[in-house]
Amino acid sequence: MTDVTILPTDDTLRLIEALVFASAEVVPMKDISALLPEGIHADVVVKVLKARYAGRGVEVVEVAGGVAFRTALDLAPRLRKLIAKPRRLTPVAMETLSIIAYHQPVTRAEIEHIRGASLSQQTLDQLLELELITPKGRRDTPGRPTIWGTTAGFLSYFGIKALDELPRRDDLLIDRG
Amino acid sequence: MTDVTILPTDDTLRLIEALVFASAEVVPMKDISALLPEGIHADVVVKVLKARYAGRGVEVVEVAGGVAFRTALDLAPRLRKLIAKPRRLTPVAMETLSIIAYHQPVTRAEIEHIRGASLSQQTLDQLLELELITPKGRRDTPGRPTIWGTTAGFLSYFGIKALDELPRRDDLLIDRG
Amino acid sequence: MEPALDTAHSAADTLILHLDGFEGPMDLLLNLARAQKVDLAKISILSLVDQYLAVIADARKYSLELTADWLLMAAWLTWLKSRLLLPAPSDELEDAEAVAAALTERLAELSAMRKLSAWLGRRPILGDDVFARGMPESHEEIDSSGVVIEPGVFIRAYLRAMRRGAKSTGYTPKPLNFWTLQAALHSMSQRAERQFSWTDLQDFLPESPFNETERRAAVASTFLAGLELAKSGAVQVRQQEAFGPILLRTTPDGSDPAP
Repeated sequence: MTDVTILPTDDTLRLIEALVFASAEVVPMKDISALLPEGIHADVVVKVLKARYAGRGVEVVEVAGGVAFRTALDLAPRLRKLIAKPRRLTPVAMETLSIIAYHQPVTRAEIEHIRGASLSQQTLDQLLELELITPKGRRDTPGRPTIWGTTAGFLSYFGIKALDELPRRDDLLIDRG
Repeated sequence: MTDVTILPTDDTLRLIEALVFASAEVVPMKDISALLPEGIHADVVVKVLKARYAGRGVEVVEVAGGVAFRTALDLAPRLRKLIAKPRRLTPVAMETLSIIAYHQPVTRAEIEHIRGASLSQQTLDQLLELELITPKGRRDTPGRPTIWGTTAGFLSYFGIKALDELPRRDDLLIDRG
Repeated sequence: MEPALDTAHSAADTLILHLDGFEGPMDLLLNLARAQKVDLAKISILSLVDQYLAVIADARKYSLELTADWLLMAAWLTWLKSRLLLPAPSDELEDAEAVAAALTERLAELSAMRKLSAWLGRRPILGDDVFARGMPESHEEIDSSGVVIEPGVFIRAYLRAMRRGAKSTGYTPKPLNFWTLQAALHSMSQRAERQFSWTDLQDFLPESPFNETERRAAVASTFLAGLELAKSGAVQVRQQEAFGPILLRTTPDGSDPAP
């Protein structure tokens, strides 16, 4: 944040509101900055917009390194029935995705070693189709296996700002029954 | 409108707001009605929502068959992002253009002679349409053929200020002495 | 799958195990370890091995078909158990302990990933818990009015055209000595400015040395030049008999001669 916070004008707010609202995808902060007058900071504008939509049916969320409008979480049970778009992952896919998120870049063999089970084509296809993972090149080891990593879509899918928002490793290793 | 207007609760408004936002299509009034508690009319809900978004960057609009969100009309031009996807000329068009550039003013027959191949009207039309060439009058010979030259647009696409900035012909045609 | 396998293990609680409900040997091991209800780092590898082997033995009793990885793990755990129990040279025991530690670590890792998976599952999932704009509006406009002219492509196109042109006309080092229509027009227009009376077409031919082909071409272009000037009203053309000499003169009253 800056020392002096200059509040955006209503005109600026409307413009950014329209920009973010128009998109189904996350709007990168730099795209917002590009439309702002000199001296106005994108994070201030986002803060004001967030406050304005707090408690409404649609909200401003900061996700995947940018900003997006999303429906309020508490409306989920009712909206789910109205907007049929089942894209929930299977437990196996969730586990595989977790391993990729944590160990990226990671090879298929490494994923299989951690899970102690082979990776099915179906699981790989599901993760690829939802654009949650992507190949990140090949590892310089014999056989040059493909290495996998998560995408910006992964962050957006789970409403995460950045990878460092994932729980810390120590917290995951603590065993409480 | 009805005689007695019962105002929707905030919860109802939020649900309809989220539904219209998330729906991939215009939401029909009857779909809204189906979600409303007894006694609440869809048009009242839409009216309240419209008022809530009036003057904002996005607006609630009634379109054929229902309700949708739309960017405020005055903002659309400011959000417009031109993505330049310049076309490429066909090899024939490029040859023709280069001959016109170097030999202008030049007739179609002369272009054909230089190229050693006939020139289709289509190619000339394409160059004309892209405003790369323009007629520069007619030659005082039988048939009074049109003579062609390049335009300012050509210079700008080529990235030069004047024709004498074209690569020198002599430097290109070394074997002609 | 068919027969579920129930097995009571050594702990007080009865753990109902359905083998086909497990993802694989590691999954079963993790569940068995969790059932020990202690920190994963402190589990007893030996009792874990015993439990695993008991499950496998049961499965065989019920003649459940087991895939290779289940049996491989069983064989490996049997080996590990023997190394951990039997008096052995100290370095071999150390090896076994290292292997046991590695297994514990693998179980801890899998457990951590399960927890991350559960954490992710509690997030508001896009398209299921929260929804994005259903009808996004694109403010992008494709502008394809422009054209790319890369100098390199432009030059290559020119050279290609010139090469083809040179080939099709046949390259001759000596310039062709043709009396062109333009030249004929130019020469005749100049003379017309000074006026002339009936003059034979032949007199308008240039004096340069011509071969027969060139001479006939010159006659043709001079004749065409005459016709062109006649059309514009600058000269008049007359031929008194078929194949007779063609005569020209400037138009007497001098209607404006075309340039």
